[in-house]
Amino acid sequence: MATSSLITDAPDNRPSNIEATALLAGEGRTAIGTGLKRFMWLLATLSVIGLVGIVFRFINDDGRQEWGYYAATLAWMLTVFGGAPMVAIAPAIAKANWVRPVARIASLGAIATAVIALLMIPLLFKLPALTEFSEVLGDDVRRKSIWFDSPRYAPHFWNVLVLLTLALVGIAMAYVMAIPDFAAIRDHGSGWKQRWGKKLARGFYGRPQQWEWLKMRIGITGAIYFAMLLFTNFTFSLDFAVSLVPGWKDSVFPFYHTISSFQAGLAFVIIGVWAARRWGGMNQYVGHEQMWSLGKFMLATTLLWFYFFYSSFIVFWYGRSESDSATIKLLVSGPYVYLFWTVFFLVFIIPWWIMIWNKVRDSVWGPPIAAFIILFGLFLDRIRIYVASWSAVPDDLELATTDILQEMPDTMWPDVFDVFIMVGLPALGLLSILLVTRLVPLVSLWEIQQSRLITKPIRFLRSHVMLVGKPD
Amino acid sequence: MAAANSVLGLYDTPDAGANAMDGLKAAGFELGTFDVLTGTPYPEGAFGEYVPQHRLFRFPFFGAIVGLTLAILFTAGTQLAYPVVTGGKPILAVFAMLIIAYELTMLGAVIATVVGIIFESRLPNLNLGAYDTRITEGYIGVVVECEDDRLEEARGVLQTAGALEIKTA
Amino acid sequence: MQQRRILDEFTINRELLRGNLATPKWWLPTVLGLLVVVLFGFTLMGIMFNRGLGVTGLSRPVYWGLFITTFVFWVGISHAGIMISAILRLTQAEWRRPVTRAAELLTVFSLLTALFFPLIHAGRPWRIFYWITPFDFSRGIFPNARSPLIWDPFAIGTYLTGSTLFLYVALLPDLGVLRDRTTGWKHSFYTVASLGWRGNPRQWRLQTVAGILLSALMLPIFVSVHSIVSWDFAVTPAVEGWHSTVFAPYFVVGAVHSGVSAVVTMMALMRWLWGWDNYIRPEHFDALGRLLIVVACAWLGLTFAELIFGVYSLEAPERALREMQMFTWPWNLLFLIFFLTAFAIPVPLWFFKRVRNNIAMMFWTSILVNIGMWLERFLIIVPGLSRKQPFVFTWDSYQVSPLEWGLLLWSFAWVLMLMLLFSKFFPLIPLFETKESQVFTTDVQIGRVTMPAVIRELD
Amino acid sequence: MVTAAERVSSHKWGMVVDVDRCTGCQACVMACQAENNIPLSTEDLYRQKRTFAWIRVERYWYGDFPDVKARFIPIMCQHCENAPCEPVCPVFATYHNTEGMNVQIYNRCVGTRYCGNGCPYNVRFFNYWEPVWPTTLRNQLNPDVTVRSRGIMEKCSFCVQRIRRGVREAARDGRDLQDGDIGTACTDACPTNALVFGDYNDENSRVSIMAKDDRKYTHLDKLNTDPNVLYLAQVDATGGAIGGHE
Repeated sequence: MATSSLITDAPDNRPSNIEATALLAGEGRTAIGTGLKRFMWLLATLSVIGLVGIVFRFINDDGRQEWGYYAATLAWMLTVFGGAPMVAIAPAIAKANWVRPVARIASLGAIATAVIALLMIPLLFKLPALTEFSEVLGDDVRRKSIWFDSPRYAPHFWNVLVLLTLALVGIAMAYVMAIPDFAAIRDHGSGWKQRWGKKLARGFYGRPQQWEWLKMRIGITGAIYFAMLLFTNFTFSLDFAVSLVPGWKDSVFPFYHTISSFQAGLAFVIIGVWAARRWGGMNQYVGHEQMWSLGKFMLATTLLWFYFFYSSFIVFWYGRSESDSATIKLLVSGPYVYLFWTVFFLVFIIPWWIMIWNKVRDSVWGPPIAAFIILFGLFLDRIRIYVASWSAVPDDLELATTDILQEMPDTMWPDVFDVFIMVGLPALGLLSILLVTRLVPLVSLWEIQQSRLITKPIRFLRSHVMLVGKPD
Repeated sequence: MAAANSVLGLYDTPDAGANAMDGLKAAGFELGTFDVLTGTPYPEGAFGEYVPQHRLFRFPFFGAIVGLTLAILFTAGTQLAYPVVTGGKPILAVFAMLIIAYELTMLGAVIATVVGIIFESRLPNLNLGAYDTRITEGYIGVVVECEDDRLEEARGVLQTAGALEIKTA
Repeated sequence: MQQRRILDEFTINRELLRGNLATPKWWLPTVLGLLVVVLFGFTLMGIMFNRGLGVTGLSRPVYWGLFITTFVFWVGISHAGIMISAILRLTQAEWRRPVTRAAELLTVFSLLTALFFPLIHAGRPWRIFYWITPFDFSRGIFPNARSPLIWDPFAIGTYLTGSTLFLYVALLPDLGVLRDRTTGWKHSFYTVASLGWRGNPRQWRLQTVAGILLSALMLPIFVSVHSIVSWDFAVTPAVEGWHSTVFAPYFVVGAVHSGVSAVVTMMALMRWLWGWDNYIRPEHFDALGRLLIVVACAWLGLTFAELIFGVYSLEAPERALREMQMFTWPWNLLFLIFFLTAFAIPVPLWFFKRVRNNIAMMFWTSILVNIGMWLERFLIIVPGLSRKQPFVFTWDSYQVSPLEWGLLLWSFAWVLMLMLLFSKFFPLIPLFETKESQVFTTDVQIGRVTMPAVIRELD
Repeated sequence: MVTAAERVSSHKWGMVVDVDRCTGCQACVMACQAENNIPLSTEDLYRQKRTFAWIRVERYWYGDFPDVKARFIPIMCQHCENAPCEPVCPVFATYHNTEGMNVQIYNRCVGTRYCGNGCPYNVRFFNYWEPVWPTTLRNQLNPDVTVRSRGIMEKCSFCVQRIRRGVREAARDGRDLQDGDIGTACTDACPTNALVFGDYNDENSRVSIMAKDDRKYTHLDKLNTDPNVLYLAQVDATGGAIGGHE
């Protein structure tokens, strides 16, 4: 029984392409985002405060321990903004249709990674050299790190390089994904937007070969970005946390870092969707379907967060060699035990309990709540990890050369400058993204149009269903 | 499900089946007394049939709780009953117990779910009532359960919708 | 790449029930042939139980050898089932439909096989009850809940029970079909087995919900099982090569790698043996190939981390261990074969669409992968044990005995035989899923191009 | 966490090995073999790498040619407080008793050999075969010690039978247990008193005194096993180093 004979047309009440174009690329956009403007001014002020914080951190700086919170903040930004573009890539590979409207929000996260790369430079001066103790202990003595017999300038130079590459690839991807929208802005926008649209559209007129070119570029940049993100998390988490703590030998940690990065990325996108509905007036384009699917994945990553945490914890707890115990004490049960339990509830228990309910995942308010909690929890998690590691860096020779963390550092509390930094730098990252959204529509126009093209509501016998085309 | 007096009309196309369903609705048989039998899952409501509600999602929670209780009894219970020290590990080794607790919880949930599925599908029920083996070959069966006085009327409706065959059980 | 055939339910029944309603010519000889090997294997076990574990090549300090390797290997294979059926079900991947049951079946039977190995490995199976059953048999003590070897029975028990039930629930509609096609004792058997399936909306609805709900429940189990198996090794601080935190995800991803490959092997066999060209199509191998590329790359990343951190601590025993594992004869040869077969040969090939769509190629590459993954487990377990700690005085090696090889062979014959027996009584490709995909997929005309389209219910 | 201290016990048995005194004469090995009914380490067993030696004398060369020296390290079960072999046993066949000893319960053992992997000192031995003694040696078997059948893990028991007998006899004679009343087979056999057995809970027992020696070290202490067998380092430049393979 051929299905096609059972299908009849049904009324389509989705917004037409003209409406979409007007709202996303044309005059419609001037209406939206006035509230956003005020918000951006706030962010700008915070960013300034953040920069002030950095300056003062430099001025009265006694020892490496002071920089833990700075490192933690950067790590969190990498976690969130670096992870977001994955949301645009992974489902696209599976040809999922729901991802189209949020692909833009996700890809924009890459903009902020460039900011991170810059902000990382001051931190590098504080990162101990691999050969820190060589002059005393002989040239062959190095800190333990993944760079072993280090190439020159490791780890500093290479970390910047890796992060910059990540940023470039990400921005390239975001740009390529936006080209058709620039074209639309060129044709429907006005004033400076139109001028920029003209510049950035690079003569895109939607010829078939241009679309082919586009699809190919998106695929390539996406694949590279994924690989780079893994590698960045690997180097960053090892150089800025693991290798600073004597005897911390935790091969799953980079992957723990990456997984939480996916989790944060999803949370970021979910909040983006919420914002696009709240301030962007895009209720017709993003909503239940996206929340539902994103929520599913966020639930999965939330479970995975616990899985990756536990798979290192149980090994340490059971193995109980001296270095194992020291590591657990430093990161979990020791100076940061309360912080740890807060993290445990904010990143795992509470979101999990919120997200297992179908009703909640199907709502437009449930996932954002969980997302906010997760993002905050992960910030505390990064503090737990990075502040602990940076305060554990041994200054004197004896400790540096041992395999085991000999003396447990005390809890490091943030001073006022740390607070400035923790508030300011993320604000700076977010600001950089929002600045771009002044020009680039928050929801990808061409993706909307394509999904409108390949899906259509139909009647199958007596039932109302959606027909979804699967282009190769 | 299958009552003593149920009548089944067999149709060769989904369209005809759907029409028969419409006919029954029009004839004033209330939803739930007539049902469509197919060899294939069709989209929900494809025949304008009565969409059944189910409470399947409650089962896993119940099962999980039972499993968790058993797990705690086994782990904590036995370790407290036989406080044998091994390798300086605590008698109540929570992180080891967690693993067993997890497994048994999931086991309970799965078993309960399967029980739930079978119960909610109103199975087992070997009495098929009015049924035709051709249904699993692509034909559509429309079965009506009603009192004897309406049996004829139902038969008529099914017939007018162009049934290949009418069966009674 | 439009390979979908339009088939009516009658044809689907006729073709997919080939193995059940009639018996293929090759079936009986093959089963008997396998039976011989299986019996041979059981004889070997008998010999071992009678003479003692001395007949194996195990030594001190290498107390675990081929048996545990094979145990891990089969548990790994078992991860195909849920991986395929659950993940693809949740992501509504249309191409999963013909694959699911075969995959779940592989899970069940490979677990049944895996269970044998720890038990025969202990050498005195009649004492096993004290170990795997959580009960105080008159010996004044319960099993030790702190031991990873107690976690294993719970994990594998849960997984086995779960996937068996999963398999059965998904089998109900097809049992209904068989009931309507058979007579005599078979008919009465299927009548009871199908629990009186009628195919009304309620039953179909629950069938669908069940698929999703059970998948969602099975996935966390599936992850936990191989993690727990890996913790048998990882929690042992005494063995430098084992005490690594990445083991849990490393084993799980490795398991998926070998498991999905095993599914590819099996699908190729099914297509060839039963001639199901309409259902198992190149596009399925193509999709599985893509999936395998992703999995294999993730696996490579984890392997990389495992090796990096192996030498990260720069401790002498660790270095000695890795040196042996990679650079000393004969391990270096094994390592080379392992790396070539598990990654270096198949994955680059899979990047070519031509290879992914060529069933013979996919068949052989998938077999390569499983050779490599078996070696991987061997290379983790044995060198780790023979280079434990700085006491060089007790470093020693392990020679696999012919008897152990025999039992390895037995395990494969055993799985295949179970599969073939199952295929005689139950359809290997889910009929109702196939029919469903006939209903839920169609072509949509956009401009001048026709593309495949699926029907999604709005909820 | 229940530590040995918290558990009520009058004794905490232990051994101190003065590596400096050990001449590598292997007398302890023979004594242990005779005392504990240990299966004969025949040529076949050597070939199969399955020999038994509850106590072994490990020999390491050190120094550069021509002045190469041998170092002898007697290794037996270290009776760790945090024994890695104990928690992994699924059937409690090995556990920590209240007298600080790591005890093996033969008739609980099902033969998973996991404890053997867990032990970093490789002092656990598995009966791959049913042990056999030539008829001439049958009457030599020690009636106080179980003869292990195949499929069983076994290891140094600190000659628990001797400990029990010592305590029993002290009780019978109604006197307190003196240090030196109880000696294990190896300590009694050692001609240079390199091996000393005693009770750490007894303040002025020889082991307690030797434990205060600054030559004291324990093997693989980075694994945090906290052994009850202490070692006194050799008095020379390379003393204290655990037997390494450098």
